Amino acid sequence: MVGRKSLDALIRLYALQNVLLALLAFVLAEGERHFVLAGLALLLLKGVLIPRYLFWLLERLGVSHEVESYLSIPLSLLLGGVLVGVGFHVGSSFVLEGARLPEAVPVALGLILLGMLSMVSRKKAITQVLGFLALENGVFLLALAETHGLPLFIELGVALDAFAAVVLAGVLIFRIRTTFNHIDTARMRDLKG
Amino acid sequence: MSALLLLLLAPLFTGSLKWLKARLQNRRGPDPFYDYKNLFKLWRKAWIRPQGSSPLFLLAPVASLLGVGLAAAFLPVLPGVSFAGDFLVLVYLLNLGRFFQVLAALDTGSAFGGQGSYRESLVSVLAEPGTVLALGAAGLASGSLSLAAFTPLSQENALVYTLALVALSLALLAEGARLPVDDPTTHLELTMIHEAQLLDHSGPLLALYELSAGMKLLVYAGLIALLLPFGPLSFPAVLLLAWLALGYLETYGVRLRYLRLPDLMSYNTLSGILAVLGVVLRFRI
Amino acid sequence: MTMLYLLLLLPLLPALHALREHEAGRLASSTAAGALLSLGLSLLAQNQAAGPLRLDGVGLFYLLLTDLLFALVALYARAYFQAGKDRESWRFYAAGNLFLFAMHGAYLAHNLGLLWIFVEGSTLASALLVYHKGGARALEATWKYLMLGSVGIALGLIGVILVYALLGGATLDWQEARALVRGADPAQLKLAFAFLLVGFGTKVGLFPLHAWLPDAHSEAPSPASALLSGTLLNVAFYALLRYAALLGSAGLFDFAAGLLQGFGLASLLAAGLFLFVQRDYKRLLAYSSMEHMGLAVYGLGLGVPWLAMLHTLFHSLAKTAAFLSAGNLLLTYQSKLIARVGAVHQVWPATAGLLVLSLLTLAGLPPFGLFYTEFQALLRSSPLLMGLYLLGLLGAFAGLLWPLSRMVFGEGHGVGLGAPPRARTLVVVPAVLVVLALVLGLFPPVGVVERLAEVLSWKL
Amino acid sequence: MNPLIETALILLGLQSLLALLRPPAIGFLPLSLGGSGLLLLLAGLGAWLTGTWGTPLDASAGFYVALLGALYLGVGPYLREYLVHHEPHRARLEAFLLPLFAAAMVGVLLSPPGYTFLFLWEGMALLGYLLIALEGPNGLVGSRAFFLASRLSGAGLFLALILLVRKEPLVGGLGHLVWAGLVLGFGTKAALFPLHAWLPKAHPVAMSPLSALLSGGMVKLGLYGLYRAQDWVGSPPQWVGWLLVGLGLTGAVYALARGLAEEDYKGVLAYSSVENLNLLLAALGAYFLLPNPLFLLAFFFHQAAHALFKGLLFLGSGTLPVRELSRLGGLHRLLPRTATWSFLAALTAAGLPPLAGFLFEWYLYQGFLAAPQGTGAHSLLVLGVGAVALVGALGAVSYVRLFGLTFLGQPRSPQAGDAHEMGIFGQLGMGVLAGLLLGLSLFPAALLRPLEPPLYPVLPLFLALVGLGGGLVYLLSRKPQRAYDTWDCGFNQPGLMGSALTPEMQPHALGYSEQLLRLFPFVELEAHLSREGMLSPPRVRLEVSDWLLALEARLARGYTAFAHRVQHLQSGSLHLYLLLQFLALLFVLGVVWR
Repeated sequence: MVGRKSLDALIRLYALQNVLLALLAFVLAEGERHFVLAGLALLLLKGVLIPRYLFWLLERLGVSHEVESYLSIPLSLLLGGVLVGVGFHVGSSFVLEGARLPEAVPVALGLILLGMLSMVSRKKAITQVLGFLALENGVFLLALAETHGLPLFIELGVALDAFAAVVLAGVLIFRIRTTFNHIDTARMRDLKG
Repeated sequence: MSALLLLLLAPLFTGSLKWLKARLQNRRGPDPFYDYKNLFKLWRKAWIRPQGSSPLFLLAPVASLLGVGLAAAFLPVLPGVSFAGDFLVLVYLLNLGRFFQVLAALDTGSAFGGQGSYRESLVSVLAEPGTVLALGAAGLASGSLSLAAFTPLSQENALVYTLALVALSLALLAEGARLPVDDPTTHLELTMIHEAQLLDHSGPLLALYELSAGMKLLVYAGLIALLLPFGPLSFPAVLLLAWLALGYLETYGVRLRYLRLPDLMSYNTLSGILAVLGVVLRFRI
Repeated sequence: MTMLYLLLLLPLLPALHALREHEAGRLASSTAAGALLSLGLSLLAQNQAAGPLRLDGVGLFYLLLTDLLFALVALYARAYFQAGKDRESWRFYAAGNLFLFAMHGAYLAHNLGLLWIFVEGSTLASALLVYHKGGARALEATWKYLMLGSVGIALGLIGVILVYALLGGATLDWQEARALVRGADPAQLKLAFAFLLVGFGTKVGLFPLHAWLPDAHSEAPSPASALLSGTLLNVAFYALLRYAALLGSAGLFDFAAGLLQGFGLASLLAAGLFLFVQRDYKRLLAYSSMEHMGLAVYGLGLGVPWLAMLHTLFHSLAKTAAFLSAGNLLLTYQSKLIARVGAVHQVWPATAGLLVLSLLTLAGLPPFGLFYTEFQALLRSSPLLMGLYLLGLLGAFAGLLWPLSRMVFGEGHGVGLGAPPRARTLVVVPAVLVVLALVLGLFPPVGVVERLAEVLSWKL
Repeated sequence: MNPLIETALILLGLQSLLALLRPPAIGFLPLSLGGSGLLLLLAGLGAWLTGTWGTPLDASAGFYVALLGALYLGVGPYLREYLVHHEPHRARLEAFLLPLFAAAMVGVLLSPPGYTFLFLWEGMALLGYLLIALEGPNGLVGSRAFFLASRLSGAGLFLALILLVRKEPLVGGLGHLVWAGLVLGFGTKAALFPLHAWLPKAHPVAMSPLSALLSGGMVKLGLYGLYRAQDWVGSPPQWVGWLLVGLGLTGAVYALARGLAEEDYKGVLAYSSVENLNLLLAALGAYFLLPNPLFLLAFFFHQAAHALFKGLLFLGSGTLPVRELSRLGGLHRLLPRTATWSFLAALTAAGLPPLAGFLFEWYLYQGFLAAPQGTGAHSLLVLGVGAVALVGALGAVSYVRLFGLTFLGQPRSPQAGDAHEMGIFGQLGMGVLAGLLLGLSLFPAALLRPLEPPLYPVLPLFLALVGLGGGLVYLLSRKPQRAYDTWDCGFNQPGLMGSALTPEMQPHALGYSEQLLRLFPFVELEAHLSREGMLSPPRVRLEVSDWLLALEARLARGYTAFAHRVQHLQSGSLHLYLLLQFLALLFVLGVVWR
């Protein structure tokens, strides 16, 4: 995820991630209804709707599909590796008593850290959104791993919020494109002091 | 009592000083009693009020004389008023006189008056701390802050008193407007300090100024006399000494450059400080 | 009870109204009416519970404050947009009511998860408020706000999840959680609190998480800035209050206290520096918000929730008044630069008076309320913290003073911008707030707030 | 509480309310402000003289109430006439704020240490700031300096008083901390060197009646606090005394020298206030070290005297057409009454007998001269004598310069030829203060009775001076006299063009003190020669460079630079912000795992 140069690939990767997460939810569900529902919502919302929205957005924006970053690909791969390592290293202290799937906790942490890394280092607005979504997924995975899943209405609320945030971000990106003629957030530095 | 004595003596001192200087310079010079006549003559004349001047123009010579005169009243040359801290009142009464004089010098709007005014101000700032410190040290050494109770010079307080005497002597030169601080005989306005302030005063007003200047000199002499060990003879002795010394100094000495004044007067302040420290830290010879 | 649901959904009505009706006057009326109605309703609904909703003392306190400020700002906004010839004020009312809905939700929610959802919702709604009509700068501010806010709140979610897991997945109800949390592993509860503090702290505007705050406040239209500062910051602070109490119940308050005091003082000290070199008066006010939220968090760190609540109350009143006065300045001078504003006391005396009074309130001077709360906070601090606190206050004061003097009493060079708008509302609304701040400052409602804050008490 | 004081406070409150009417009711000011002043004077004097407020320390509050009362009594009528010349909008605000300010000052004196005290203390600062700020652009720097210093003072007091209010035992360093807070808090207000910098910025720009209240009254509250704190905390540690004596004497000399480099009439007065306050602080510090009643006498007596003469001088300054000394001159002709009042005040300020200013120095000298009776290092206090003497001499010069350049000589600018005397109310206000000052000078025992003062024969000296002086003046004025031009080296011959003297030939404000200032290394005058054209005469411009102000400016620049550096955190880069957020998280996690 941190190593790819193409935005399309990133979005596809993100969709795949969500499908996997949904599958995990189904596996863990053990027939509990709300897990199944949550998984379905996830699959629908994040696995299908959001990626499609992003592709649509990318197309309409008419900007290059290239990922721009403060870091070179090797460096960012290296940093990503380090962060995943850190995630695994400290993961144990995150594993709570009675965690459902302790093995997934470090993975979740790694995902969160990678999400943050891409938000800090990627320049294009849309890549930052992707970073945020990865982070969000990490949080979701953490929830799956640590608990029996959040209560359903909370889960749905969270998903709704995330979706609304992405839609809003999309609208904003579109406006950014028309206003600035680019979507490079590193160049939006008028407000300072 | 002392005030009257000094009032009577002052013209004699200044007048005879002029005579002495003339003699030293191989001139015949005026009569030693000339200043009495001169004052009398001036007093009878009319006086000029410069245009636009304020009431201070008239008040200043009066206040100047009164300040010095009342200060002299506190001098225990002859028995008079005495209380703890009287030497401070004495010094500040002298200041009172000067305050008016310096102010009146600004009154006429003359260039020289102003010059004299700030020059005199500088002199006062330079001389005053030394004077007060010296007198304070003497008071401390005597165990009393009343002039009448000052003990005379002795083995015990010799160092402190010597320092105090140095300070007071320098103060006498400065405050009395004598060489090397000021030249009382100059006729060039640009070099004047004391005289520049009197340029516009004439007749009786000038007489008052002259009289008070002479008295001021004697007041300092009286202060010096307090520290000397000759009993009632101290004051005459100091007068004689001062008379001779001034005559000599003003004949063979030259006036110090005005801007070098602080250098000279720093000895005054330093002696004062050392004198006080000498009492506190019990300096002995 | 249906009343709580009614209260929750009430703001959606004017929001829908705003989508259909674009006339500012009617919108202002319906919005203000909605807010005032909720104000009354919430007084009736105290201590009621329904599902995940419950209105306890703390919630009521903030709900009342929010509704009151919202109603007043709605009235002001009408005159403001009219004077600014802004025909799209409906956007403000629509987003504003949506925002109010989220706020209602947050204050009514008794479920920590629900609380999180509504706080996140308030971020999204307020992003719309900031964006308003767009433009490069507003866009930039909105984007930054959205990104930082979302990441922050996502970190907060991690905290919520950890808390939930620590409770054994049994409940997220705050009251029940406080009873259960005693059994939780302290080390892991601390971990959860770390995420919660950074997450909600971002929205409170604590240093160094504050970066979005001045951008958003300065670029939003002034009534929206007033809402952000006066109400939005409170909602995140409210969440911190709840979690601090939760930690208190677990006997870990000392740990939380250290962090809260540290972040509070850091915000105070940093804000002082930012204020000192600020050239834009709206950003100035924003940094002042950062300062005061820092002080409130510090007050919470002292273990005195009522004091922190009182502080936020006075801050909200004064800051709202200040932002509204700043709106008047913007209408008159057409510039946000301090250097462009001058001689306000001659150009528009009423606004000058409001500006002076509200800024002096914010500077913590008597007879206004913040003087009282700052005194109380100092009374409870150790000498070292007292010193830092006073240093911070001085720094912040020094930062506020020059702009205030400069704008109100300084020279008004080349500001021939014609007469300022003369709509009464522009002055009356902030005046009401200032008077309220004054009265409450003279007679601080300590007893009432203390009683309302009782639910938070963990020292039994 | 005393019913007289209550009535006075009610009067002040009513006046504030009345001022809000349209048009503002400033006509009542003599009655309300002046009347409250009278009540306060009576009540305060009663308490001070009879000690009815309990312990001697307690009665000191009465002294200060009376001091404020005396000022209000003079300022009340004066203000009424002064405000008529302001535009109604501004006059209303001033008439509203000033009585509140006056009431706050009294309130401070009536409050025990604690919340109310701080409330009123900071409230006083706020009102003072607003009153100065109403001066508009000219008052910007001054009002800011005033308010900043007031808040600094408030911070010190917060620290001290809160530690006191907590009623914890002041063990360990806490007692020292309390005193540090008190010295910072009250010292700043009382212009303790080097915390005095605000005063010469603020007092000159305030309107004259306000300057009178600030310099005469408000700053005294700092002295009150330091004195009264003994009552609250117990006797201070040694270092407080040494600090006050050391800084006080240094500050007094500094302020006088600096005042000589000041061109602004009110600026000179402000520096003179700094001088007097520092000398008072030195007296108090010396009292802390050696509880000699002479220091206490000096301390109390001079506060009263300073309040009156400085109040009078500031009121007088309200009549001047311009404030720069280098543009004034000869005003005794246009403003004879103001000149008279100011002359009386200047004589007092110069510390000349038999007026009140001298008695202060008299006590102070004797107190310092008594120091060798103390032990060890205390006996070194005797060196204070030298400092006081220097201050005395410089003070006299400073007032000669001030009065002489303003009221005597020839006008130095056209504006100085166009001044108008105050009317009946203005004269009444100044007259009241002058009368009180004269009374205080001649009957010091009436005020100092509770302290059983030693005195020099004040009244006989006065009578001798007035009697003999009057006689001499009478004789002289009966002598023949004629008016003539001032001596100009004989250039004024018949047929020539008249007097060769021009106003420019008089000493310039800075030229007057230029040579004196050479004695003091911390104030420098730099002369800049400039010539407009080849043929025009060169003009000399003197620039004052002040070491302390330069240091202050450098500190301010350093702080600004630091703030700018911190501002880089808000660089506009979203990525940096996100990184900061991440680092903050790591930091908190670090705290958790520590």
